[in-house]
Amino acid sequence: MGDLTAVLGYDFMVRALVAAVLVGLAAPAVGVFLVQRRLSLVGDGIGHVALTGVALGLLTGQAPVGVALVVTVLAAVALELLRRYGRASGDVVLAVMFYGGIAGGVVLVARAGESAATLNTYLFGAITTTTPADLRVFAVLAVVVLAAGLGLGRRLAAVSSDEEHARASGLPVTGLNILLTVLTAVTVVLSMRVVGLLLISALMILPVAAAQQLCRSFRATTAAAMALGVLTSLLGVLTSYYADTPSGGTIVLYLIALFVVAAGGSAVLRALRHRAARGRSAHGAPVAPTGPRPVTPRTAPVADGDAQTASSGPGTSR
Amino acid sequence: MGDLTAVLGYDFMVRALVAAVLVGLAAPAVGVFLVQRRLSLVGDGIGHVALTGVALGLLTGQAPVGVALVVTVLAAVALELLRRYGRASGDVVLAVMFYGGIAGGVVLVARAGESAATLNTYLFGAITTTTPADLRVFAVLAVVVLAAGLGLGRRLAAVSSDEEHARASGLPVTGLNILLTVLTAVTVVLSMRVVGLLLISALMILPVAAAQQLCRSFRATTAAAMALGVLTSLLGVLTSYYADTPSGGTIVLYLIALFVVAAGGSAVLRALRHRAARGRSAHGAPVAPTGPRPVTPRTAPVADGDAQTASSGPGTSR
Amino acid sequence: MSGSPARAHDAPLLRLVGASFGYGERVVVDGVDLEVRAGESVALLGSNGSGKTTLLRGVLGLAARTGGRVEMGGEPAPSRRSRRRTGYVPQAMTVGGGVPSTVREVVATGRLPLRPWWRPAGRADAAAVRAALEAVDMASHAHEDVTELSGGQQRRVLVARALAAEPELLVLDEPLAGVDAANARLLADALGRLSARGVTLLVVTHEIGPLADVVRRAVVLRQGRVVHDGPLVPELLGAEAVGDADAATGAARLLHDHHVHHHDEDEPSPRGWVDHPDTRPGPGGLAHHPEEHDDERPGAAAAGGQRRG
Amino acid sequence: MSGSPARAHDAPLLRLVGASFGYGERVVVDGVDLEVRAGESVALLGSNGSGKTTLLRGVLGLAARTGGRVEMGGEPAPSRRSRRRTGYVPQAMTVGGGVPSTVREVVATGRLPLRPWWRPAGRADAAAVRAALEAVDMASHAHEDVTELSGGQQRRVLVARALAAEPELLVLDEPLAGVDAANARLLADALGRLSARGVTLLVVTHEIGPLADVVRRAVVLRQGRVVHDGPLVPELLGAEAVGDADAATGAARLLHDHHVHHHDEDEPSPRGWVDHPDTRPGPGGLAHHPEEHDDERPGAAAAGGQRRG
Amino acid sequence: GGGAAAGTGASAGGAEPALAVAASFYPLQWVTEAVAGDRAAVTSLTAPGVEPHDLELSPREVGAAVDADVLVTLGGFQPAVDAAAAERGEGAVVDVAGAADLEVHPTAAAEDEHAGHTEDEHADATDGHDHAEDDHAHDAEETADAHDAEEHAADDGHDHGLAEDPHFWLDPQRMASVAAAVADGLSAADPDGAATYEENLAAVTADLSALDEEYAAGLATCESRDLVTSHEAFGYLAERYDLVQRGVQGVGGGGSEPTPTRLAEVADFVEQNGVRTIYTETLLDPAVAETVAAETGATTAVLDTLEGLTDASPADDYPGVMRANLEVLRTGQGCS
Ligand SMILES: Nc1ncnc2c1ncn2[C@@H]1O[C@H](COP(=O)(O)OP(=O)(O)OP(=O)(O)O)[C@@H](O)[C@H]1O
Ligand SMILES: Nc1ncnc2c1ncn2[C@@H]1O[C@H](COP(=O)(O)OP(=O)(O)OP(=O)(O)O)[C@@H](O)[C@H]1O
Ligand SMILES: [Mg+2]
Ligand SMILES: [Mg+2]
Ligand SMILES: [Zn+2]
Repeated sequence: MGDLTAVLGYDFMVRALVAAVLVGLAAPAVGVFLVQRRLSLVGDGIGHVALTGVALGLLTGQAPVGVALVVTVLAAVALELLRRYGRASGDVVLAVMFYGGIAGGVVLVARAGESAATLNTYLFGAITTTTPADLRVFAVLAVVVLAAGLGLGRRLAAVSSDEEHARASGLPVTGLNILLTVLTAVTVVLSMRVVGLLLISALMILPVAAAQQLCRSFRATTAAAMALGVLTSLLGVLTSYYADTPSGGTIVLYLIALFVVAAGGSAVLRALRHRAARGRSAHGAPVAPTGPRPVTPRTAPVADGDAQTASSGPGTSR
Repeated sequence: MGDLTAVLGYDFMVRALVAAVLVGLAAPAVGVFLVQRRLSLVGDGIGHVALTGVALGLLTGQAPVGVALVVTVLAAVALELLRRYGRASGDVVLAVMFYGGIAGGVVLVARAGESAATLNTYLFGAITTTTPADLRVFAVLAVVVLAAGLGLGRRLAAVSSDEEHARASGLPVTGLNILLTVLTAVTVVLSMRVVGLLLISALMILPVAAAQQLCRSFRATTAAAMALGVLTSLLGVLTSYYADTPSGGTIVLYLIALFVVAAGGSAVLRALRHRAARGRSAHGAPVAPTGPRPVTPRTAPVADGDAQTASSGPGTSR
Repeated sequence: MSGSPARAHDAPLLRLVGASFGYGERVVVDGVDLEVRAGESVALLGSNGSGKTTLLRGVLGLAARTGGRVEMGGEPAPSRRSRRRTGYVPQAMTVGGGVPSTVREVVATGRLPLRPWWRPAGRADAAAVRAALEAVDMASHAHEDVTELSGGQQRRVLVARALAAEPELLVLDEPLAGVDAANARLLADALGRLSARGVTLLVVTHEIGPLADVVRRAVVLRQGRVVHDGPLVPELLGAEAVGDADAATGAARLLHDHHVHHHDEDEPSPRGWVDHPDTRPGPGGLAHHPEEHDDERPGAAAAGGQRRG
Repeated sequence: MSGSPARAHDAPLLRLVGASFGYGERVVVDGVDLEVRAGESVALLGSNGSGKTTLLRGVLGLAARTGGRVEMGGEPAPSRRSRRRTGYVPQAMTVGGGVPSTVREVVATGRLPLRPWWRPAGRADAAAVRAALEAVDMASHAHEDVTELSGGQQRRVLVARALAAEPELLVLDEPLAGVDAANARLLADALGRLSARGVTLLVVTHEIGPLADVVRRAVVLRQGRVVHDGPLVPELLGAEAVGDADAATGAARLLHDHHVHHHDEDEPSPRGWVDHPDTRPGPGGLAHHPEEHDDERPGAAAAGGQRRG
Repeated sequence: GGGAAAGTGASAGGAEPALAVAASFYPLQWVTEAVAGDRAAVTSLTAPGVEPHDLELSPREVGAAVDADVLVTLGGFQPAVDAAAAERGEGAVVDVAGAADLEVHPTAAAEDEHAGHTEDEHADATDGHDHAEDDHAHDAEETADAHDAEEHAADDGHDHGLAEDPHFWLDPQRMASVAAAVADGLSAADPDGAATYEENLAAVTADLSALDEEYAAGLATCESRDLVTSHEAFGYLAERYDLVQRGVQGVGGGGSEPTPTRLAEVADFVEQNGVRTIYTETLLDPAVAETVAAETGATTAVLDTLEGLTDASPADDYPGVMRANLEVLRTGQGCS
């Protein structure tokens, strides 16, 4: 702990730790919906589009972050529309956005000549370089994201897990999708300049991936992911100080280790839970679903599956 | 055409054009299976893991390409296993591989000190730097990939589109998955040093994405994707000469433009086809499916859907 | 419109006027006129591919309308309002995603459109969810991951989600497929009670059996057009009614190819179904309707698979 | 084993000895003994969640075996060989992916395991695919994208894919769900012909009706154990036989909550099913088996909502 | 980078140039123009403002490099140019690597426990991090790091812990020897112009020694001899004028970002040694240097590494920028 005092003696470390908490909290709160939609790499894709946005901003002399935000939001909306009306599935559309973003950036950069060098500034960063102004941005971001998560989380989850039903039941699906997209874009664009694209996009997904292994409900997964996000971010920053490694990479490696441990551990946990459940259950019949999923490829269902359901519904009288 | 003679007067341009044909042919032939599995970004993910492999190779003094191949193949197999036995879906596992690859690379590089610098050589390239030796590698790659595609294409497609049924029907699913994974890894690792990761991974996916808009069968999609891959690669290299832009980025922008045009054009095409079909059909009833997909979110089906089918089968007597 | 609504109202709850729906350029449902009054229970029948699902999706705005009008309660539909008054059970299990969701969470999404976004779930929501879960007998599975349920259980979850919204109009696409007989009866009973309370039902099904007591009116689609609209008379329960011409043709080819005659039926007469009006199940109720059997008779197809209503 | 095989053979084609299957730590199918002889046609019945799908998947090696043995033709199964001799129609539509595939391409995948990898599809393959498509009356849709078919058409494509493999053992998980009556009969007839030719059938279904003439023996699962194995007697066709206790419980709770009595049933007695040992369906056949209902009753399942058959 | 013909030489105006010369990046372009005068049309393969490390040549540019009568390059610095050079067959290539007398620069950091940090790392620390953090940022940027790679390859057989520092041009004396090498190369390719080249060389050498003297005098007496930079480009300059370079970035940062440890060490170093100024660069993100500055109360000032001229450069040619740098250094180091 003497060491911890030493760490806290550096302002930049204190700021890095605060940034770790804020970003570690906000990123998974957005990411859980992306995982739900099976578009885990969308954050990365948005980062690539931001490259084009920054290059455009530099070329036209506009504020690069502003232009990057506008461009990413437009690209993300285009992605939504393609996903909805095109014959291409989400991953393909994501790939188009991904490669389009990079190639656009590359070609613009080549055209932009001298401004190009400035580009990287907007894409890469290090959590240890967080400034007090950055911290304020992160704080606002965290508040906005958490507020959206609390207020609209269930709606966002509903749209992410069954868009068709959400639309049929009168939820404003397009609005919610765009909101999620904008939240993602804002989170990525604002954070990546400071903490780097690797870190922000990994922090959106990996805590969720780990939490997923241990939880069975959406709500619990979200809470656990946020806790894991904060925990690993803090641990990562501290470790990178002691082990003399880059902070971003260290946090990400922690997240991956966490995922691997969780994936392995969940079998054990589920076994225990199962035993407990068996204890509770009068008949000793298996109650909790356990064990790994079957090999089902989890591909998308075709437009119409085919089934009928017994329906009944007294509880629904009005 | 006088200009074309000028272009062909440069050996490096001739080699670039030949490389464009070979890579443009081989990449979509592998990519079509990746799109089928909805893992369109797996090539990119493999590229990131290759970073770690190269770093390891440099650290241990082994041939970096060899180590990168081994590491990517191992990582890809691990991905397969996680996908199969873990509670995580393909996109999440891909994200883990993605971020793990980069973070591993970053941290290893930091540890490796200066040898790290060499790393990027293995990740990035430009098609204009293709050497005669590279061309031989590409030629072998193209032959292997096309042979695998011809010989095993239907099996690979079957496994990619319905793994569960493929397993139940006695196809060597694990072997085929690993073969596909190895093919992908080999294609990416061998190509990216010469043509760059951006180009090789985009060439695997985007021609397929464009072809998909226009075709209704797997076979036609594959053929069209390969044709489009070759065409855009050639066009891209030539354009980049005349327009004085980087070749890789130019090819990718062509691919994206192609996709966008195809997505827009397919509506028209389907309308025409529909009219034709209506003409043929005795009843004048709609015959060909047309128009964009419904808004179905195309999420994965849960482990067991729910349905029953009428079954009958006289043709199947033995 | 010859419906026999459980309760008579004046304005139809749902009205389709020359409505066409399709995918892209393709028109699947073609110029359908349909009125469903509040409190009515209507079965939508038709062979595979006849456009039943497309019609339901069109009414909900999930398939594109290419012509005509849809109204709900006199107002143009689909609107956000009309959707909130409608509960929908899709034909396929559509719930999915990368993050586990419990049965309760899925059913609770049915409540979302009913409250403003800033209001958290209240006691009424919890009660409605619980009641819906009990109605499909899934309360004991409330905290399990939906993706780990059996097929029939998943279907029941979808029904519960629709019920949780306490809709005025309940639209069910093959709600009985894959559900065991006991639960099918349970669900049918529950639908019956809903209907008795004035909820309007529009049910697509290939198994009218368990619903025979609930549904009073049948609409039959063939190739996207309404070919019957009237009381659910016995003959409609026969296969001919819901078979399609293609099927019959196929059967003919089949029989021909294999030189095997159907072992327990006579060679169908060209207008077979017309010949067996008497096969309507007696009070036994659960017997399989013999008419179910005759439809794909080859010639029958030719006869258009049409039946009297 | 009291089966009544269509053709008698000596060695059972499929034999399960104390076989258990499950997911991870969870055992879903628990110590099942089952013998199916070549040429037999067996229905696998049971309520939702009773483990039917898991049993089929276990036999095919798609669900983990946690105990016991599975043999096919005397050899340990699942092996690659045993899988090639088996055709499988899954319960859910599983075909999917980012690239369009035509119906014909999907059905043709059924042929793949039958030929070495280097041999392209031959005339026999093409003929088998065509015959399979015709058997389910989908030949006219051969060149359409499977994802653009209606639900019932997709089910039929899955059946065709299994048929194309010309299997010795055909395993079908709810093949009739969502299929229109005409096609259901068509498929049932086709299964009958296959059976007559010696193909062994193992069919999960909740709708035995159309298959009543094909299937001679029924195996009923409850909570992963076999509770009946014998001739397909009329009583088994009743809903009670395949209903589950939850359903009954749910119904009771439901009735209670809403103070509405089930219009055609008595208020369940607290130990309903125990009190009615006689409710075993008589020849009336359609009664529900009460015993099916008791298992997951909450507090006794709290006296759960049992109902008589 | 785009703009193949970007840096057309000053000579273009006069008589028809006898030679077409391609120079691989700005300092070489300047020195070649100075030596060639009107006899050659000089183009730069690196567009202004593009980090030379980042150079990817468009096919047209490769064509220009291949077609030029003479190609002036620093072998191993830019792989894309090396590839084009290989393409030239027997065409004249002036590789200035020998004349520049490249060395390995173990920096202050390399002397402490962070061995393995070398000059070369600056590239990884700065450009390299895009690849590492995000390999997609590439095509333009990625080749950036390739220079180090090739450099390293050229260097193979050496201890892997060490590689040569390419930034010779920040040392006027090395620049002078390079000028001589360029003059030799041009004379060989264009014997008729040998006399002109000889004349021009003399003028350039004089300019450069004047510059050298200004530096020596200007940096003779300074409060601080510790040169804290964000990118370790100033090794030759520091060595020549008796300063100790300490790079903020590059230590252990091989790929992405400095480790917090390194930041803390530099901050401690700055505080302990009373360093008042931390230098950032025109072409690089100042965030890391600014973090150290904020931590220690030091100020930041901008040095131009001359890897490329930009609008942000303090002057429009090599000597101008060098002199501007000198002023910045004198202020920052507290020189009297
Ligand atoms: N992937 C899975 N992971 C964990 N548990 C599962 C999984 N799939 C099914 N189960 C559980 O196994 C039990 C049996 O499921 P199964 O699908 O075998 O039932 P079934 O008899 O086919 O029912 P249905 O008639 O509804 O199709 C159910 O309780 C279900 O919750
Ligand atoms: N997404 C789609 N794109 C194009 N055509 C489609 C799409 N979905 C369905 N169709 C076509 O529309 C027609 C009607 O399909 P629909 O699903 O409405 O039939 P259905 O009556 O519900 O049949 P089933 O009883 O099999 O569910 C079919 O011919 C089908 O091929
Ligand atoms: Mg349907
Ligand atoms: Mg099942
Ligand atoms: Zn440099």
